[in-house]
Amino acid sequence: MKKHIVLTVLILGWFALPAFGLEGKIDGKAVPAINYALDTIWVLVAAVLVFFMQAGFALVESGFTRAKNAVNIMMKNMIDLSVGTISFWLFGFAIMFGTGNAFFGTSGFFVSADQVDAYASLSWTSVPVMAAFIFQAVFAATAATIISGAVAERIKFSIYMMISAAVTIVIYPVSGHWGWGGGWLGDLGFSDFAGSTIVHAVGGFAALAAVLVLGPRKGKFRSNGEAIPIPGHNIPLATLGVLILWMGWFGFNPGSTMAADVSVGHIAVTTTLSASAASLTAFFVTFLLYKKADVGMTLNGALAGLVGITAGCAGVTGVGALIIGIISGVVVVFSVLALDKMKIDDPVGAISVHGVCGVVGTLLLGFLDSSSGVFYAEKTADGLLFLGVQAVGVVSIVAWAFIATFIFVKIIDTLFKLRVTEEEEFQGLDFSEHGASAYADFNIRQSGGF
Amino acid sequence: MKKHIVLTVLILGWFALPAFGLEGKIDGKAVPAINYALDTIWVLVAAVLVFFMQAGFALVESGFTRAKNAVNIMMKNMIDLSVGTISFWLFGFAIMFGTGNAFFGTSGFFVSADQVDAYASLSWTSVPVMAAFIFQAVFAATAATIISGAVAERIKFSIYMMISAAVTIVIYPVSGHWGWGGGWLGDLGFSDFAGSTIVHAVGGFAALAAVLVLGPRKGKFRSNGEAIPIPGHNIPLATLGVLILWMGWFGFNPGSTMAADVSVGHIAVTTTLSASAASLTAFFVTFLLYKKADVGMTLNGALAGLVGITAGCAGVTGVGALIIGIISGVVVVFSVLALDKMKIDDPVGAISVHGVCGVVGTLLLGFLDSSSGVFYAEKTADGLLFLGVQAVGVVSIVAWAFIATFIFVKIIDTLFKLRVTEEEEFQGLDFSEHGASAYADFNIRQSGGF
Amino acid sequence: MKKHIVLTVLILGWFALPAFGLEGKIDGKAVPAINYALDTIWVLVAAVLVFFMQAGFALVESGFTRAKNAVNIMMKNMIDLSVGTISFWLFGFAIMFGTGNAFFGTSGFFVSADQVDAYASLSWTSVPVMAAFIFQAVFAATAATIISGAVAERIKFSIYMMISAAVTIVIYPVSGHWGWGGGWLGDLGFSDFAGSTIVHAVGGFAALAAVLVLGPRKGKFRSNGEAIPIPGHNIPLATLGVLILWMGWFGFNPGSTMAADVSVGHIAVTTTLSASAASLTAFFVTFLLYKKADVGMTLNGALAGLVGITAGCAGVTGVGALIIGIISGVVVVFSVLALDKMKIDDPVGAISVHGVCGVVGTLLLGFLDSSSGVFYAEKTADGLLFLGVQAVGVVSIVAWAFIATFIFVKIIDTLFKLRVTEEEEFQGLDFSEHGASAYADFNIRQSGGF
Amino acid sequence: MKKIEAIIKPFKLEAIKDALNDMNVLGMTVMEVKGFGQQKGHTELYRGAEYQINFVPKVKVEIVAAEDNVELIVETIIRIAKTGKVGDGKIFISPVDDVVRIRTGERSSSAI
Amino acid sequence: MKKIEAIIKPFKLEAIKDALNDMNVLGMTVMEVKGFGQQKGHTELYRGAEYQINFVPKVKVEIVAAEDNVELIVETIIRIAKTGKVGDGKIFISPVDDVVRIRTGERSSSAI
Amino acid sequence: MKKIEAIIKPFKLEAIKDALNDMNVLGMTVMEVKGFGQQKGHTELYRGAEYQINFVPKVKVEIVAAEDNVELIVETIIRIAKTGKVGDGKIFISPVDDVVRIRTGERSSSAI
Ligand SMILES: Nc1ncnc2c1ncn2[C@@H]1O[C@H](COP(=O)(O)OP(=O)(O)O)[C@@H](O)[C@H]1O
Ligand SMILES: Nc1ncnc2c1ncn2[C@@H]1O[C@H](COP(=O)(O)OP(=O)(O)O)[C@@H](O)[C@H]1O
Ligand SMILES: Nc1ncnc2c1ncn2[C@@H]1O[C@H](COP(=O)(O)OP(=O)(O)O)[C@@H](O)[C@H]1O
Repeated sequence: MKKHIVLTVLILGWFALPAFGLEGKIDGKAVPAINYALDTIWVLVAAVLVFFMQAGFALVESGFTRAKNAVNIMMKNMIDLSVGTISFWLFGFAIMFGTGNAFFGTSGFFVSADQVDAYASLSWTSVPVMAAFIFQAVFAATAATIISGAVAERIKFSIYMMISAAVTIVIYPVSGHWGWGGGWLGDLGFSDFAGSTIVHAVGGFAALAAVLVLGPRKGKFRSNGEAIPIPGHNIPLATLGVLILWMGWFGFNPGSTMAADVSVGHIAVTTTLSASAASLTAFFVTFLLYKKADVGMTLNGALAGLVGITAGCAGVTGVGALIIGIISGVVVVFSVLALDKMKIDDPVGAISVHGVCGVVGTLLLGFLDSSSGVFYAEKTADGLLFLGVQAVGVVSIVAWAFIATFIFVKIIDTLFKLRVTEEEEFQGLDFSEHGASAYADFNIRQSGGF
Repeated sequence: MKKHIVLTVLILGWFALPAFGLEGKIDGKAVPAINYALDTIWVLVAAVLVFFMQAGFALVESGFTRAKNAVNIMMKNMIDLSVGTISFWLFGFAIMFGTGNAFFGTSGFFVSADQVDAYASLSWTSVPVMAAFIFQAVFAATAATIISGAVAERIKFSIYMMISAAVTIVIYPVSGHWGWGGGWLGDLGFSDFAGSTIVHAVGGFAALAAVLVLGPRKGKFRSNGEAIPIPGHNIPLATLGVLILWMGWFGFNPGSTMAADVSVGHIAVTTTLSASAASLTAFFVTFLLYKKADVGMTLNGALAGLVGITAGCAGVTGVGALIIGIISGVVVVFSVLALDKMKIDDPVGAISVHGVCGVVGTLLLGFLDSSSGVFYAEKTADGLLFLGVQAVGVVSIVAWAFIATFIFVKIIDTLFKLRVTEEEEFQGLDFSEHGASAYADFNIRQSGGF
Repeated sequence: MKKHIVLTVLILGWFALPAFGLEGKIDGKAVPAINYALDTIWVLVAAVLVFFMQAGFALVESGFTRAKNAVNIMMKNMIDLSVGTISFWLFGFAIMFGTGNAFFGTSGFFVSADQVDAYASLSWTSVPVMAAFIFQAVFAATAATIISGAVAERIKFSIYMMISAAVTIVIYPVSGHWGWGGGWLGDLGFSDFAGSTIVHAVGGFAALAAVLVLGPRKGKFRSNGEAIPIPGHNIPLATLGVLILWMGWFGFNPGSTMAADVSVGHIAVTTTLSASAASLTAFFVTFLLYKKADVGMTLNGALAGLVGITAGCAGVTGVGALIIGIISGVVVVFSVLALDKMKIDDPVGAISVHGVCGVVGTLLLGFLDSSSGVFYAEKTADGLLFLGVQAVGVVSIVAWAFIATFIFVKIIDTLFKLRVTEEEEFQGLDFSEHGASAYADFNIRQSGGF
Repeated sequence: MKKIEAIIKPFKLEAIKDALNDMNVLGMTVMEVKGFGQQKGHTELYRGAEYQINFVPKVKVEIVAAEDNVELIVETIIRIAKTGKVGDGKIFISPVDDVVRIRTGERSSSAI
Repeated sequence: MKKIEAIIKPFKLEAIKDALNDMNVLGMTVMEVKGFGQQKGHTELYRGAEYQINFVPKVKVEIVAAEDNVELIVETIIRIAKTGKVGDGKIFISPVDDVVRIRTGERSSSAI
Repeated sequence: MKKIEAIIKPFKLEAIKDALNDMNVLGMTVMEVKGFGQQKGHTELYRGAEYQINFVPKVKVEIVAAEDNVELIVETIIRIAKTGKVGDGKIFISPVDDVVRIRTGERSSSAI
């Protein structure tokens, strides 16, 4: 192993950590050697945690849907991860972080370490391009995979792959550029630390657009419009998924420092306080409504709290985090019920959790940011201005994600049809799309008795 | 993102990592900037690993119990995490680490970064208050969640929430203060590096108290007192849970340095050696008894080894770790069998694993600590004194946890009744408490055939 | 806690991180204090990720096999972890990294911190012996556990334990010494950064040897030789396993720097690009063959890409990683089909994924290494020489692993018989070896209705 | 009294239950079964190899009814369960000597 | 010979097996079923919405017995399975022409 | 028409299906059941304690056939399912009044 390290480092144009106290060069920038090593390690560890959220999404989505579509959910998550990684490497990263105009980046395609100058918007972080890329790539995959749950149990697999590619190549990177990549929203002062809106609401509203075109699952609504719950097939897996996502958020939020900053402690605390508050709130609200402790809503509540705090995790106090969590916990319950009323079928609650609570969290930051929020700013006018910017950011990004996805999905629906046939839907996508069953051995043929 | 970091850092009263080689100030203390950044990152990463133990507990507990209570277990773990985090933030952390008297802390409620002076007992670590808090909060959640498995399949959900709150607000913090928070046991020289007694035995004996008041599950004992095993419904999930816990222990033990100390390597090795030895030992012991390789005992064995080494992970040698593992592996088997004999029904073995092996591990450290243990101390008298202190610590902490929990549980039993009705127990708590089924789709209604 | 740290550090002969900027001593070598702390933390974190791969293997293997053998798979993974850790501590590490001759190490048994001089081959890394050991121990466990899946559903549990011990004591350490421990292959210039051959192909070809002696599962082949697929019982678990393995590879590959090197970013990117490309490729190839999106092959594809890139993760460019991924994705599909044709029964594809793709990846590095590969070397002759060395390395290591395992397995087959009886195989190993069922509650006796 | 056993496509169960309910059939017992018939099963794919699944998931509905109601029940089931495609299923009618309601000990037709 | 099919609450199975065993009933076959009857099911809750579960989990016990034993078996089942609450279940008795023991090829009553 | 219910060891199912298929039996319905009989079950081990499992997993195959074919079907099942060890299972034969093919509405023997 050893020889290779030195080799690699030279090849890639980096300096190894030489003697302590010297400056190194990373992607051409001068940084104290030990700092950039530490920053890089931290960003990679955070990226690994965010990567694992793919597993969390896969479990939540399959746990909340039926056994006959479990293979399909797994395949969708495997493939959107693969497609997302490669297309973000080819195009997405350049469009999002590449130097360009106020609307999208135009340089830095096919990411490689010698393209340092291509990503002016990342010059603030000391980590090498490749570390920044891996962290951002798993974010992009997250945005894409949010859609998977909302369109579950009825979309064609091939269509889903196209949507995945579109999200990681264009939809997510463009609005991402506005906020984080040197675009107009960032310049305006829009604040979304780890992506309540830039990641989650984009995923959530892209999902809404896809669901509107796709229509509800067969059997979801009675002819009189009443919603019929279709319970998920594996609650323990769904819960494991939520706990994995919660864990992943300790990479998602604190990792968005992209530096080994001591503020990560504070960010982790606000993150987990909001999640805790939201899961308790969602639990209490449904308990008041039905006198039962609803596991599905509690799980959605925890995720809602995580999405809600993502924008403000670094900027709010502990109390602020609790407030965001409580509001997110209330909002997610009524949002899920409202979508049912509106005959919008989202099997896992992705639109409510990521879309609605992403928006809510970003707007709440306008009030609760402990330096510029309405409740904290020295001059209220400044606070209101900040809130206004938040609103502009939310509206423009959500509008972009929704409209762009809607148009894209409409076109492919016209060309290829989005949905499987009714018969395929009854059989389950595992059979029709994958020729497989998730739990084959619960068939008689292989059963173990003697 | 970038603007925010600087902002945050200022708001929260920390200095950013300025130039390399300078000193920074963290919570008012002067520390070399790069050191405290590294320490903070490490403590956060360790906290994330410990956080994930919640998932491990949820899986072990649900895997070892019946399908009709799987939702209930998941809800208990979600809610004790949420309740625990918030109540530890509000009260527990102050009572445990806050400056106060020899018995409990009295300052530092509603944890925030500007309360540095409130936690004199943590002045030895360079990490910021918020990082220390997140690490300690997941420890508190661990202590609480241990109880969940022991009381499974028969306790009311609302009652469990109360117990959870009591543990994280009072029971765990008080004895924690004695040992780690500046209290009398720490002053005496009691040694429990990462909490064999302070965390695990507290959870285990609180569980024992609750189980004694609660009584066994219907159908667990024949009228002649003979125990009837009630096999768990999902061994693969339970095994995944154990592997997650084992992984989490690499945060639990090495992370208890609360500093990026090189000793973490040694601590990780003793931890994993003990777990390996204990799982093998438990396997061999049951194999000798029954001529079959018992998976349940092997899993419990691994956990027993992890609990046993927790006190001494930093203080014993590799050989010492093997000895602790082997003894823990033997003890856990006979403890589980003995509890069955005594008609104490612990569905997952929590009392034996966490309670009994926590005690055993802490006492064994009295012999095996490589500087002060009986087998190593320069003067045997010193070693015996150290062993005596260990015994005092174990007895007083276990007595506190057991008695405090017993009284609390007795009171709420009198007021509200702890147990669900017999009919609810037959139906399963998933139905009676949550109106749900964990595996709904294995119902006919949704089945996938065509 | 605090007192202990200082204590420990002294006991173990290390210096604590004293003042910033000073040199410390670690295992007797002088290193800048902060660097070795950071390196140690990184190596431990990477080790934890690799450790978690045990869970990944357990899930993939049980997901891909039948419910009646799920307990057995779990037990095998628990026990090979335990046996592997202890035997690698006792013997394996010394044989692999201990100073010795060109073929095996002869010093440093019973690993402890004061044996610094025993492991000359590790002097290049600044981390303490114990941190190096924990990282290498989880590697050894990985090599051993690869075999578990290939021999699943028919091997005696006791026999499997013996094979596990043999692999971690002799088979893996010896060839490991050749490549990484100061042996002849390393001297020759053989390059296998994180172990495509040294870890994975060793596991894969040891598995092949065991499978050849063991024979196929009853019912796997018709009398006319035609293979009958035996579908796995839990695809969601298998997928979770693959995602855990993918995550673990972010420790496996970047962690093999054994230093907090900035190159970890690049290594993580090549790793994930290759996995993505391979999973997509395997998916497309089977889609072309069958017009269905085959989940099993997609999962095997992702693993194939990870194994393939392991040798070259630090040495190839992003494009190189894509090429390795694509080739691995094609190879794994046809390798699985070819083994079926040859009546070699590998229930999970371990031989194809780890054995064949391990070899392929190591050879491809001969072409694609961005400094010495055939396509990049300044003089083609040098490139061809390097390729030749790669071939020599692959052939000699694979031959060793295959032959040594074959002889060992033949002998124990003669002495004890490897296989369970036909009746036990029908009943499932869970019953015959463990007296248990993985999903007991899906029995009627415990069912929840009222 | 007769026992009517109807083997149907699973997704028709809900509709059949509702229809029988409407015509005042107050009890039935259902179970998951696998069927083998003219509907020859299908191929599945597993890690790169295809194989034949001969048994198709079906639901069996058992209704014990007074002789007079049998014809109507059978017709109702046919009406709802029929899709016209192979695999729609079968109905078997067989004699029942006696029926007991456990709760009350009632016998014969009053126990149905 | 007669076939006795008893549909019971699942948690009563163990006791019924023991009771039948005590009276020397040496064979039975049980299966999980879902029942629909006067016990109207229950509501469940899923992500904030309630819904009706009509089918209640039950166990069906099938015993083929000589005609003479039928009455005793039925009485035993009633005695054990009765809780007096709705949903206790039903017993159906129907004719059987022949029984074969596969292991020996024995027929009729000697095969029971 | 008769209904043949064969309770067999699960691993024999595939072979029985093939044999019946060869003799042109074109339909059958199978389900997983648990059996209790002379084969007294077995002990299992759970976290250090042994316990008795009385119910053995079995498969029940139901075939409705014309009276003339019954004997041949029974013999075929015996031939294939017999291992000579306890637990091989039983076959029950009982009367069926009528058969309906849902797809076509055909009745009686033409519907089998
Ligand atoms: N002779 C039979 N005995 C028992 N079950 C049968 C018989 N014939 C058909 N079945 C059941 O009826 C189902 C449907 O029959 P099939 O021949 O596939 O289609 P169709 O109902 O259109 O004729 C089968 O899957 C099987 O479960
Ligand atoms: N006519 C029937 N045909 C088949 N099964 C029936 C019939 N009536 C009742 N059952 C079965 O018996 C069970 C109990 O019946 P139910 O009417 O709920 O209560 P009770 O036994 O107290 O009258 C039902 O769940 C169903 O499985
Ligand atoms: N009287 C019976 N009624 C219903 N099922 C029976 C009866 N006797 C046996 N069985 C079924 O047949 C299976 C095999 O019977 P068993 O007595 O174990 O062995 P054998 O077939 O060798 O006599 C049992 O598991 C049970 O499912």
